[in-house]
Amino acid sequence: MTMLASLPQFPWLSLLVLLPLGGALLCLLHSGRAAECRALALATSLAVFGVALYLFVCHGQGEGRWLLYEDSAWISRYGIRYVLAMDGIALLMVLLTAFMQLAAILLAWKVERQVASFFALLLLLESGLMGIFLAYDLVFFYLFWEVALIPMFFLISIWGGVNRRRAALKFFLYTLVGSFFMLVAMIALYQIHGGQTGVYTFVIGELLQTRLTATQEGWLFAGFLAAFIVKSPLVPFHTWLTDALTEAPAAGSLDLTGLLLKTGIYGLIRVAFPLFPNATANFLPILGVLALVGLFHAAWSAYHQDDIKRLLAYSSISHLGLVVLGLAAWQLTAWEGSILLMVTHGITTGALFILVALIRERTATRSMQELGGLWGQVPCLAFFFLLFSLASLGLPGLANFAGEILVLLGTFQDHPVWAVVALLGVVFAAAYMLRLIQGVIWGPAAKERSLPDLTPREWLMLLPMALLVVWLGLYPEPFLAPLHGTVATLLAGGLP
Amino acid sequence: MNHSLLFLIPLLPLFCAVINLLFGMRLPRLFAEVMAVTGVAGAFVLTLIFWGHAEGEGTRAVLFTWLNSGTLDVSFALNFDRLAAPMTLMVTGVATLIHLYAVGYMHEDDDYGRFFALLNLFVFAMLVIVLADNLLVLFLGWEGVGLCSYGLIGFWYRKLENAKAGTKAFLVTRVGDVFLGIALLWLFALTGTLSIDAINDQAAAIPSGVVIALSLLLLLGACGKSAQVPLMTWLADAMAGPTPVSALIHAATMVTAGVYLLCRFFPLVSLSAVAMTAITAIGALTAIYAATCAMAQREIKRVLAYSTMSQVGYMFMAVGAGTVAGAMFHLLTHAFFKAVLFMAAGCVIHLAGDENDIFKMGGLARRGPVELFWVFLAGAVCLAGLPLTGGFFSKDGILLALFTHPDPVYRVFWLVGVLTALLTAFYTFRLVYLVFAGDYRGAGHPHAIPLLMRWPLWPLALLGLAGGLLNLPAFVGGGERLHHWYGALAGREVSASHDVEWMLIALAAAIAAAGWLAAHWRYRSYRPPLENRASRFLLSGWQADALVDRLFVRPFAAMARFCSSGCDRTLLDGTLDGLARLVSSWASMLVQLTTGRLTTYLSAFAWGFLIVLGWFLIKLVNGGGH
Amino acid sequence: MTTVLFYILGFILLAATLMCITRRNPVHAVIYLVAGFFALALMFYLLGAPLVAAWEVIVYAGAIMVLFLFIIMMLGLAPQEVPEGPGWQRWLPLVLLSASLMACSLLIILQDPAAGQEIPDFYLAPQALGEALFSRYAMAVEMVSFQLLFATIGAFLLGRPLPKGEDQ
Amino acid sequence: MTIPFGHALAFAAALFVLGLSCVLLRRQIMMILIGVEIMLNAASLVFVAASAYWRQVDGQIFVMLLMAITAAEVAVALAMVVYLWRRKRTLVADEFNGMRG
Repeated sequence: MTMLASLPQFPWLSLLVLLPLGGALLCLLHSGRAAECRALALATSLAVFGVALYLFVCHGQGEGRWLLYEDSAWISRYGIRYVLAMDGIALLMVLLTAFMQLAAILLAWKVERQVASFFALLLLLESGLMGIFLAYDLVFFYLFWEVALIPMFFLISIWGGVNRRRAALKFFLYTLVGSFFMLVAMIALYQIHGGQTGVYTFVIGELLQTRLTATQEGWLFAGFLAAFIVKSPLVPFHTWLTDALTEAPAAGSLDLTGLLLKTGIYGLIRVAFPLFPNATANFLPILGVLALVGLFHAAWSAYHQDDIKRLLAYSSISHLGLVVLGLAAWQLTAWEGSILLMVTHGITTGALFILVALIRERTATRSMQELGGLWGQVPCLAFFFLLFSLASLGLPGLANFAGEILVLLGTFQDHPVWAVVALLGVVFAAAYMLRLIQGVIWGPAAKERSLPDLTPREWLMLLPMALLVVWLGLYPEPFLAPLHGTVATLLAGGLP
Repeated sequence: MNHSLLFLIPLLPLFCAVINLLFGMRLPRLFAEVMAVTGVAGAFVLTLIFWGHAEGEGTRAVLFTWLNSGTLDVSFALNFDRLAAPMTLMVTGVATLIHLYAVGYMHEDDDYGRFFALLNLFVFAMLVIVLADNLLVLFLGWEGVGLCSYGLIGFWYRKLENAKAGTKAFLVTRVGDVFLGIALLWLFALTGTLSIDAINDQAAAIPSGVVIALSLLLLLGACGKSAQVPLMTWLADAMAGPTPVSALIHAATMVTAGVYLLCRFFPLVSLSAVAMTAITAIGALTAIYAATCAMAQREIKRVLAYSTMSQVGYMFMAVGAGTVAGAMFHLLTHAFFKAVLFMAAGCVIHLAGDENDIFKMGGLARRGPVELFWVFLAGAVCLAGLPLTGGFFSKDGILLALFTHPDPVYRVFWLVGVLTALLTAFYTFRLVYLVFAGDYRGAGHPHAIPLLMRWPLWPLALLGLAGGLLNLPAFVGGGERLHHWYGALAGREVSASHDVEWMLIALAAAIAAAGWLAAHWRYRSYRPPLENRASRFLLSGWQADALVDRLFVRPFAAMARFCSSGCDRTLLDGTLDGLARLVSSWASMLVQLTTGRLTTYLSAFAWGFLIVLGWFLIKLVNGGGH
Repeated sequence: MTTVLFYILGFILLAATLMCITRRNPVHAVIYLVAGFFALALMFYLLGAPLVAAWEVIVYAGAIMVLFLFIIMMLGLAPQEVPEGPGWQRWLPLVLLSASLMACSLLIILQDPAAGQEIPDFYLAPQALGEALFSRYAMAVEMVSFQLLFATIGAFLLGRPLPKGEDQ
Repeated sequence: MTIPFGHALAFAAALFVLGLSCVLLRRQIMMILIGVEIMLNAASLVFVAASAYWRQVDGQIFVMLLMAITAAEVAVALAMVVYLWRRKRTLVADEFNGMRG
């Protein structure tokens, strides 16, 4: 019924996926003309953001499982369909992607080398991310999963830092190996479902009805889990992230931490959990413990870093540990908190990565040993740094707190020990974040030098993020509202 | 008047803080200063206007929904009730005077925008704590004051020690916040609500074991903010901040937030005798600990910081003894006289040429304006508890509550309280003598003291001296106004025979006098500080920092190093690199097959061809043709 | 008569080829091979393929082999190769390989029941061949002609003078 | 003419193995190419014999196409021989090992 109703509608979801793709192609056609490429990329991502905003405002509320659904035959011989489906969670992720991409484009404004390719890759990445967040056919999902991987690989290996080759290869190998398991599990599920019903299909909604034995379910779930856990990343599969985030170019780090990491957790929510409910139920306790281990391990490791970017990379892992913990709690409030935390973490840590890039541009260093006293030299930049750091350490009234407290409140209902342990992690989050703040903006100025404060372009990047951080901290209601129905459905069993 | 206008009380300072933060440095200095003072003074006036709303059940105002998910529904809501109203009045009133003082204090500092913004933001956060209707809003203020404290302790950020002191304060208080957070989660899981009143109403239904645990968690949370043992190490270092900050945050308001929290949850906490005893014990321990430390301190502000901890310890004891009115009474008088002492200390430091060490002062009564000495003395006699001052009555009320408590163990706490009172009188007058008596021993050049740094001291000094009138005990003819104001919230009715009361009063007076006499005997003429092991032990605060360092900080750093280098670098990356090396060594063996020579490839091809043919042959032989 | 002739031609072919592959001088080798191809052409004729026989002589022996000869003479190739290392180490395994290949293939052929049946008398007129070539196999002819075109281009590109520095 | 089909095939096989031996044993590129030509002709012989055996035209047509393709192959191969000669002044196959791993 949903499908029929949405048929005459304008294909907004396809537009979200195809617009950046078109922008990327246009950028390549204009290679050699840097200014045009920049304008083109900005215009494209503005348009995508406009569409996402429109969907948020006009289609944010709806009855039933899906807010928007697009379905048409693609490769019918193998039962592969072109299915894009948007629920409340996808809506938030799409909005976050469109928003962060704007910042990434602005941040990449100063890239000098191979401008057209850089922007084309960024836009291709956006297209891939949109696809991951919207696809509801396994083949389609897998396709975008890999599509999002390739631009990031090139972004790191061409425009990255000193050890970019190694980092890019590590990133590529980890995620590729992970997704290989997913591919195998996917095909196995396809065969099992086809064998049972005679209908060979990759559409997730139909695969939900597959009857699996416990062993089958366990193995298939493990296959999907491999891809999602590596991408999330949970300890001990996280070392690719620290290297990749440290070496990636600024815009790449922003997309990687703000968006690409979320795809793993999103995959859990959208694909793995609904398809394999029994295996999920068995696995949740392990997932919770893994999340806690990750939370603490990363928080402790972060404390020991000198490179700001590496510290932030670890802080990302730590935060995502909390997100996964919320999912493992399998409780409405905790889930909504997790999803909100994904969004807020994307914004705050993304903004911090932007700031690190700006600091690097000005001082040519990312080492806390060589930084300090930025408050006196670049007060506006330092103010934003302070604001986002505080948001990241979970200060009430700023964005991350809203997500964190929901996760903790929800988790405590059924798993008080988890919540208490996670709360202890808050102290360590404060420890490394305060060390970061102290090392970067307080203290004596490392060198007497006059540094330029924020330019209008940089204001344009940071100010909306800052406003959003405060808004999400004080009034997250508009962003929670689309989640209620979706999360309740997913927790109840996830059948459409 | 519209209830939601109540929000103006905290929002006015917030508004001024935001304006100062964003535009403070671009506006004329005068504007920023006026803005800062107006915000707080406006809140004070508003509190007076709204005073009537606090009577009875109080007034609740809801702004908008903050978080709504599942069964959770938290709004930004304020509750202006009888407990909150005096506290609000005190916070805004003292803050107004301290802001005025700060205008004078900061008149040479260039970074005034940030200073006043943070100070106003602090007042906002403090008011949020005081007025919060639910735990989450309270937590917002709770963390907010911590943030402002952090920012203001490290205000002169160019000296790394200041920034480090701020970080330490934030971290140690955050440890306490974790316990408060756990209590918050647990209370929500138990009662399904975060509203403080609703929780207190349902408290009786909670199993007693859980009540004990919850109360202890709340206590630990309070300990963090109020610098009580074991989370007390940050307060002395926090004196690195500007003096108005010490006066406002680290004496009058923020450090008493813990006491206020316990008073807020008194209906819950008082259900458990164990928890009450624990609260009293913590208070007693801190009181005596801090008093001993204060005796050996050399920096004027550190003496006052330790005395603050000690006095807050009294307030904890009062809560533990079951008298909310007594705790709040001491909280109010202490806020007045300790603010005076800090502000006067700021003037003293100015006079001594930015010298902090009391052993390098002396004779300041004659060097500076004479009124300074009188004001400082007014604060000192309150602190020492000389009869008829505000401090005397409030402290006496607490000792009486301890003495009359039915549980005999409270007699021990009472003894500790009495002993602490003796020590307090001693170190207070030690301070007075060392700073004001004798000849000047320092080398600094005095700075002029602006007018604005002088006159805000007077009202506070008078309030401190006359603070006893707030809650004058009945047997000396007082009306016990505060007690009656709180009504049902006031806690246990402390009743004793007049003889006991008179006896205790006489004892308190005698003790204060004894402390004074001891100090007089020891410090009337200058003697250099003792340099023995005991005084070093006390000077370092019982080596608490070293202990924390050894027990927590170093293991944590080692753990961090292990996680980062040991686990990630060596174990995980090392395993993977080893695997990669293994594969690449196989690969280099295989690569030798690729000689690049045509003949090798051709003969390999031929061998393969032979194998295929041989296979066909075998099949033919076996299968006998088609 | 023709039967005997066929076997004689076959042995001439094999003998000439054997001589060809054992000559040190490439010019001699090509000459022997041309002789062998003449014998092969006659065998084609006996098998009823006169046109193919003619083409074998004209195209193979006459054009392709002469092209070989041209190149050999143009480059002035030395008549002998210098073998590396002891001779038998290199030769023996390959000779054994060839021998076993020969044995295998002969065995396979003789095992086949069809091998014993005789080839019937058959004659295909050139017209019939031409008709089939340009009707049923027209597409193949087109493709092969493209192949020739590409080969021409390839040879042309490869024959250009080397860029400086690559010449030793 | 009475020849068993197998004999024709046997001749072809012998020719093929001789060509293969030439390819394997000789080290000069020119001789390797000659070996390839021999093998191709062995294939032609099979086609023609099969064409006669089944009385079909197709075998002969394949030989025609084979010749044309051989011409193309030889043109490129000899051009490469000339190219290689100009690069290294030798045609010994083992001297060219630029593809060594």
